[in-house]
Amino acid sequence: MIRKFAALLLLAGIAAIFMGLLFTYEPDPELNTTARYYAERTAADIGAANIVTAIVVTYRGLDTLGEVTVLFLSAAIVGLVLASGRRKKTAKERTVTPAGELLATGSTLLAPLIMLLGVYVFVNGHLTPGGGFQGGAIIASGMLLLLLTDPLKHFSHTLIATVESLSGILYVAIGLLGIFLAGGFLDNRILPIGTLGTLFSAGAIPLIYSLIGLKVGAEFSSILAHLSETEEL
Amino acid sequence: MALIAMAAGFILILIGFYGALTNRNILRMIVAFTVADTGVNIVMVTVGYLRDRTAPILDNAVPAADAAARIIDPVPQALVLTAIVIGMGVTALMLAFAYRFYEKKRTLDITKCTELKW
Amino acid sequence: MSALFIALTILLTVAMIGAALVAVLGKSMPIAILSAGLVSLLASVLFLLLAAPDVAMTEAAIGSGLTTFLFFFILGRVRGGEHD
Amino acid sequence: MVDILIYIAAAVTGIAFLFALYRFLKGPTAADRVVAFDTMTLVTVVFIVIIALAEGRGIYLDVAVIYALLSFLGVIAVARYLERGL
Repeated sequence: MIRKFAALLLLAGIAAIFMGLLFTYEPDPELNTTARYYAERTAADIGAANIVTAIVVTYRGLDTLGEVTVLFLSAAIVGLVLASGRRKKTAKERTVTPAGELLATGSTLLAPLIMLLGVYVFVNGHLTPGGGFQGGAIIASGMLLLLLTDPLKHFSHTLIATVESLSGILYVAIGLLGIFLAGGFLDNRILPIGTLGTLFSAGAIPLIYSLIGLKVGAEFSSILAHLSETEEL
Repeated sequence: MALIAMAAGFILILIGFYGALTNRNILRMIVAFTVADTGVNIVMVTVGYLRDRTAPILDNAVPAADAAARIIDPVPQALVLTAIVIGMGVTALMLAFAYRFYEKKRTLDITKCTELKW
Repeated sequence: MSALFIALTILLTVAMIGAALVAVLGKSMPIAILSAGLVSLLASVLFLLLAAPDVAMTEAAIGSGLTTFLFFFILGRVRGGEHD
Repeated sequence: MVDILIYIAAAVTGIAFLFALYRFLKGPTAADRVVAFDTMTLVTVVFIVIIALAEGRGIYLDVAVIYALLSFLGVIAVARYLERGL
């Protein structure tokens, strides 16, 4: 009881701070300086129609590299935590209810389409909403559908690790290429910018975002594969 | 509209904290944490919203010439984009630890974890 | 259209808070996980109302599918110890 | 004319959403809530299309496509859990 009371007291304090923030909040009437710079210069400098993509991939590209690294670390630690308890083969074989015919047939039909949609989303990241992170999550959702149909399915860890490290290395290599051929690390102008709104525009952004998409998809898939290989307790 | 959404975000954060503080079941704490996570993301997106403006994507509806007068602030969106992905990674990590905890203790009750008590 | 958006925001807000309360206070564990999925589902529409389609797409792809699945996976593994 | 149509569509969809929400919050069994969740995902896709129409940004429809294609995964996950297949 005292625990609940203390929690409520703490929450009352946080709620008071939030009330102060909420009632003194005044929306800006205009964009601030940074945002106006991005809004005015993106079309000419980067050539990407989606300004969020331009910020994520180019203006703040270094942050994205760090973010992908954090995601890689979390996937690796999930593998480490779950693998250190892996038993010997004496544990009894898991038995699961097999999937119904609807799910089995539907997933074989739908999983490739979902993965294709993921590829579409990250290739068109500079034109439409979406990009590497969304596309990677959609690819992992396709793997998830296969896993839902047959929870005992084994994905090849070698393939996942190869895709992941290859795309990571290529991502950094393209970033380094920017130092020599263009303005700096992860500059997208190593390829021609092209006309705004076409698929082959915005320099290296489609290439970089595709690599990010593959890397994120491989990381999520490795989390799913590690979790699916745990045993029932 | 932005104020309503911001209030919703703050209330979600409070509900999530309450759940994480009062529950003993470790899985329920993680669920409450994801609710609070969503609330934080909503508040951050709301800060970048400006009245009567539209999404920062240039097309026929928003030509590049008058973009600065028509679009909302894109920087918080880029921030939240990565925050959601990291949040999913953190949730997976917490779930892996919950699994290991159950494997060791055969319970999900966090108060049974007494190694550091003295 | 502004009145429509405000009405939609209020509707989503009420539904989100109700689902969050079920997620935190409800008795059954699967329902709590499903409610957390519902919160993130409705949050994604709210993101779209706040003119953030990129964020809405991320939340749609990650929040309702992958996270819910991870929770149910672990819950299925520890099913024996489900007494709370 | 188109505005009135959008308002009518939003009202009808909102009523459907309220019914599903009531069943989700009250629903006595887990199956009730799962079906209510599934209904709400469908209604949500309609909300997204209405927002895209009202704002006049056809680009928002991409989100609706992603949603329609992925939102059923959560329902399948809980269904497989309930039949002990996960």
